[in-house]
Amino acid sequence: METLRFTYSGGLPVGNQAAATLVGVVGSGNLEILVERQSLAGACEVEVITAAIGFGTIWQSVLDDFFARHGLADIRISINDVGATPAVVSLRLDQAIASFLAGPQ
Amino acid sequence: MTAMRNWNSQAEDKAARLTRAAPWSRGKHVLAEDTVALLEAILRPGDRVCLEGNNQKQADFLARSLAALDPEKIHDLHMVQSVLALPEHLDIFERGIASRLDFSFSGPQSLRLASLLAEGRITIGAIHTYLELFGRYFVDLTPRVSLVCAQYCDAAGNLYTGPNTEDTPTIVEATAFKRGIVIAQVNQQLETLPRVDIPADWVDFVIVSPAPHFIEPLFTRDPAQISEIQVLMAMMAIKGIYADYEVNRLNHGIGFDTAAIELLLPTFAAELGLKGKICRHWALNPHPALIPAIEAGFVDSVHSFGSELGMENYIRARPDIFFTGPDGGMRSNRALCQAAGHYACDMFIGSTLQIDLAGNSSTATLGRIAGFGGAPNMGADARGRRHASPAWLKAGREARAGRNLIPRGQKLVVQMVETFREHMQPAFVERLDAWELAESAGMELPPVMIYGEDVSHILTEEGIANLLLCRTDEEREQAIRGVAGYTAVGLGRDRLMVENLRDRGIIRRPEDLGIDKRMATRDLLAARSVKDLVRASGGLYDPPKRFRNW
Amino acid sequence: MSSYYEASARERLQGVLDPASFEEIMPPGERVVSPHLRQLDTPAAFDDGIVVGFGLLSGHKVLVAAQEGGFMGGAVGEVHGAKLVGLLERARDEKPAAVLLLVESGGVRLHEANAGLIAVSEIMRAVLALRGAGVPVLVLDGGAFGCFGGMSIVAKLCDAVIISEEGRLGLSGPEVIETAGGVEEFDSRDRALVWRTVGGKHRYLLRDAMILVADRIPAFRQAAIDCLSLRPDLSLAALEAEHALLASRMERFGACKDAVDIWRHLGIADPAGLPLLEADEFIAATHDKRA
Amino acid sequence: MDAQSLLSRLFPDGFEIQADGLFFSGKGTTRGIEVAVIGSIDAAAIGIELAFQMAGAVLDIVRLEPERPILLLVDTTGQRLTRRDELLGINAYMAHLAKCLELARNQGHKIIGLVYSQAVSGGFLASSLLSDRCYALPEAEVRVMNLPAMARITKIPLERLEQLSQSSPVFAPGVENYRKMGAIADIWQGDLAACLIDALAQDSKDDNRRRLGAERQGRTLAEKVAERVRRGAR
Repeated sequence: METLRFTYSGGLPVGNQAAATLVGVVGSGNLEILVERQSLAGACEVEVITAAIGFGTIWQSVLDDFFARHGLADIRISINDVGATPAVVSLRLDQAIASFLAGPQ
Repeated sequence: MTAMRNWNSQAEDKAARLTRAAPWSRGKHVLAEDTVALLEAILRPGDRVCLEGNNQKQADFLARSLAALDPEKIHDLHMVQSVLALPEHLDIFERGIASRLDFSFSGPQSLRLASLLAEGRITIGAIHTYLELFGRYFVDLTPRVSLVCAQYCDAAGNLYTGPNTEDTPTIVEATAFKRGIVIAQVNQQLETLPRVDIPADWVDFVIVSPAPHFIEPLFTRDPAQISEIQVLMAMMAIKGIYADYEVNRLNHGIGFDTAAIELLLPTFAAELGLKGKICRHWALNPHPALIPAIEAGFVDSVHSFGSELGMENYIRARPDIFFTGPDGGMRSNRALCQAAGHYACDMFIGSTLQIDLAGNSSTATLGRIAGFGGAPNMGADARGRRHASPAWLKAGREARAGRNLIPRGQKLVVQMVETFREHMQPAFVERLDAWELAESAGMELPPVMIYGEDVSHILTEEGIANLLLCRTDEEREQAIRGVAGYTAVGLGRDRLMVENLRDRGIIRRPEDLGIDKRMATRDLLAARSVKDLVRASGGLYDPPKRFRNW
Repeated sequence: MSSYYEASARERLQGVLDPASFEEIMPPGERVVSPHLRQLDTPAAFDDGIVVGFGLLSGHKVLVAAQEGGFMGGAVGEVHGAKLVGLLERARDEKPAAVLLLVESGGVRLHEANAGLIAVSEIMRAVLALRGAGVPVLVLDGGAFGCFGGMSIVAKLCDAVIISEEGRLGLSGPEVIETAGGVEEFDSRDRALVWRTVGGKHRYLLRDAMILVADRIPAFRQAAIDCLSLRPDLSLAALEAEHALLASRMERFGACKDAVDIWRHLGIADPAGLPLLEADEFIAATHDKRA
Repeated sequence: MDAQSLLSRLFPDGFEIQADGLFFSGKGTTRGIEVAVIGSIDAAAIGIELAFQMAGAVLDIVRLEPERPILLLVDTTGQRLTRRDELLGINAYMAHLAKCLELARNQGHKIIGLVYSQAVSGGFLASSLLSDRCYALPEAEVRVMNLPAMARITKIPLERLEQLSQSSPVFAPGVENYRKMGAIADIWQGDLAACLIDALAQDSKDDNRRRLGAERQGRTLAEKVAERVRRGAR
């Protein structure tokens, strides 16, 4: 297993989100993503714990694109991954953000 | 003055062999327990033998019997067969009964084949596509003895192959009309056959095997395993290719990606108003996943290479769609369906393991010699085609636009892959593993499944690259990189050039096609489980038990 | 999407309970993950594969737990098990209208096998104690991984098992039996045989499941609502009745080799055709023929 | 230790046991206290019949011998692994046994379990683990699965499992591991009759295993998590 950390800045804060949202399942080829509102001085922090070692560069690119799409501030994203492909990761990230921005259910 | 040439030596040789076999037969009938003795009486060292085995139906009893021969008596056979599927197919090489092989596909035995080759216990003539190998049966690889497989025989020796006719007519025709010997294993002898697939006078011996022959349900794809990503890609295929080119005559590969397309026809495609406009005529095995589309009225006809277990009753109940005999059951034919797929289809779409920067694709991996099967026949432009259709003409126009060439059409050959396979194996590579395999196995060519020059589109979850519109090698490479996602090949793209290709419509993203990724859920599938397929068939489809959860 | 089989544990809870009524206890943000998995270099889940909390079912307060089969097959580890035990004890304190267990589990999680096994036995005792205190416990079983191992015993300790045809309820998984006894004993790849043996329809016919429903979340919800009126009965008389039922089961069906033989014994006209029936047709064909 | 010599040591005042195949039941007396005994021998695989027999014995005791303590002496290699057991609902038979024991407990019968030989997985779960307090002899074997099989299934290297089992009681076989985790209340040595008397004297109605596991540092999270869920704010 490997733990990867990424920090992004320059995003915009959003109101009315849920306090936290969880999407996905920690199963083979899949991952869970926890999105939480947190005061991070405008940053967006991502922590990835992954069973697949040696894909840090790919995670970086996937998350760069994700941040470029959504640009969120004061958000903490925590991921438990079991070898999901970048396509699945991107899809889940988008789902997680959509669900998070939809507000409390 | 030279001696008079004997112009009938093959018939005399056959007669001599039949005489030697006489003690083991009553007329054409041979008891199962006498099979080994019969084969030893008929075969001679060095004979060219065709053992029927393809990706579904297997002459498994005859394969076991052949592997049980005494290698002191029978050795150095030259096997010509389309598929190596059973362990016995290689046992005969390991035991020295056979030494030379010409074949087409070796899926399940690919690993062992590679190691036998490395040990020098097998000499491979060539690895073919199905049509090539069948062609050579009639030119320079005509079998002396063929061991084939049918469902029933009658007293006269007529054969009923049932829906899985597959290779049998081709093998028997090549053998029987060149004075070879045809031996058939059957599951059962009947008083009267439902229909005659192979006439008795083309068959020399029939043997009722101790157990029915094996059939693999190779084309059953459980809709439960189709992912959201595959749904997204299927939406892109339908909107970005099928609709754009009005694809009506086509073949689908075997994977979940294409199963997803089949299951989106009655839902997504129907909502786009495409019923009657796409996907009407198929060269395709009776895929259970096609049932909802057939029921929805999308499909006019399906001709098949082989059949599929559990589809028998459904096929019988839909004779307007399938090719069935007077008995009501299907007759398939691998050779004719391959020819149909090559010449009469406007599109082939299928998956692969690796694609390089020129669009060449390969399923070869190191240490495995898997062969080709039929995909290259489907997935190649038919240079001999002369009839027009809207899809073929449009593809030809795109490929020729702005160049001073005489008008002609082109087949659509679509490679549909996720950028990463499971375990994060990239589908896009700088160099195919096929090169290394060719070097290590001493092959003359890297085993390429579909050549880049034949590929018209590459479809991934990131988008569709239309290679027909690329004008330079560089454009082509960037178009491929532009849909290669986060693989090293994809990350190595020239971003500006890729954006330019996108502006020109050479690369199209889901949003360019008007597809909302959030709509790509399994809810779009017309069936989400095998049980749903049974429901869609009105209870006519009877899936093999391994696919059931009821 | 309303397939219970395909839904995740969280989706099932949302669909079974009254809209927007579910509140989670110890939500994922608390990150109470299994330390044992981490030690064995195995990915952990923020909820350890079980969601617990409370909500309303047709306006009645209920406590709920849902196992996530997608994470380690819903197997029970230390944290997972303790969340369920704590929930059952909370129910004993709070006396809700019922406790709903949305089970989906392969049994004990091997990475923490001892903790899991002990936790399952604590769950068993806690279920019995809770029922003793008068709170009904309802089991919903229709996930892709079925309900096996110790959780299958837990399920049978409860007031009712609501199962779909796709649901499975059995102690040892078919693969385990095949490994131990060979393919002749149990061919785990013969899925028709697997479902005949441990699937929802057979469990319903044997009365190991009280209600059979179609694979729709609303159907599970309605069945659970229907069960709210159940009152736990662990009296001597009730257990003597159960004892007699199990005795008669052994006597009547003990020599049967296959579920089809049992169904024939039950007087069902076309036993081999049962697996093909939809839930409503099946119930119509069998409701008066159950063991 | 075989069942016969075990019984002699537990019940110096005598015992009457009826055996039926791998199942046995009866009563023993020690220091004037009569104790009902239910058990199995020869590492029995617990199938539907054995579970049913044990349940029947419990119901008999409840009916005929009010408040007589029950001693479970179950030697089991686990649940019986057959298709027939699954077909007939072995889990329902085991659950029935559990319910009968709960009934006995509620009717004032103390239930003591003693693992004297083997206690494995589902067999353990359906028997001794259902007692008020479970004890073990030091030489007994308790496990879910041996480490080589565990390594095969989890695909974790055997060496890693062996290494970790030196410091963690959480997955490896062993009586001591189960004691640390609170499931085995104590290990009986020496005068077994005295151990039994002592166990019978204790108040044992509540499940204390979680607390024991925490005290003994073998299972530290379960207590915290369960309490948190039980009492945590809504």
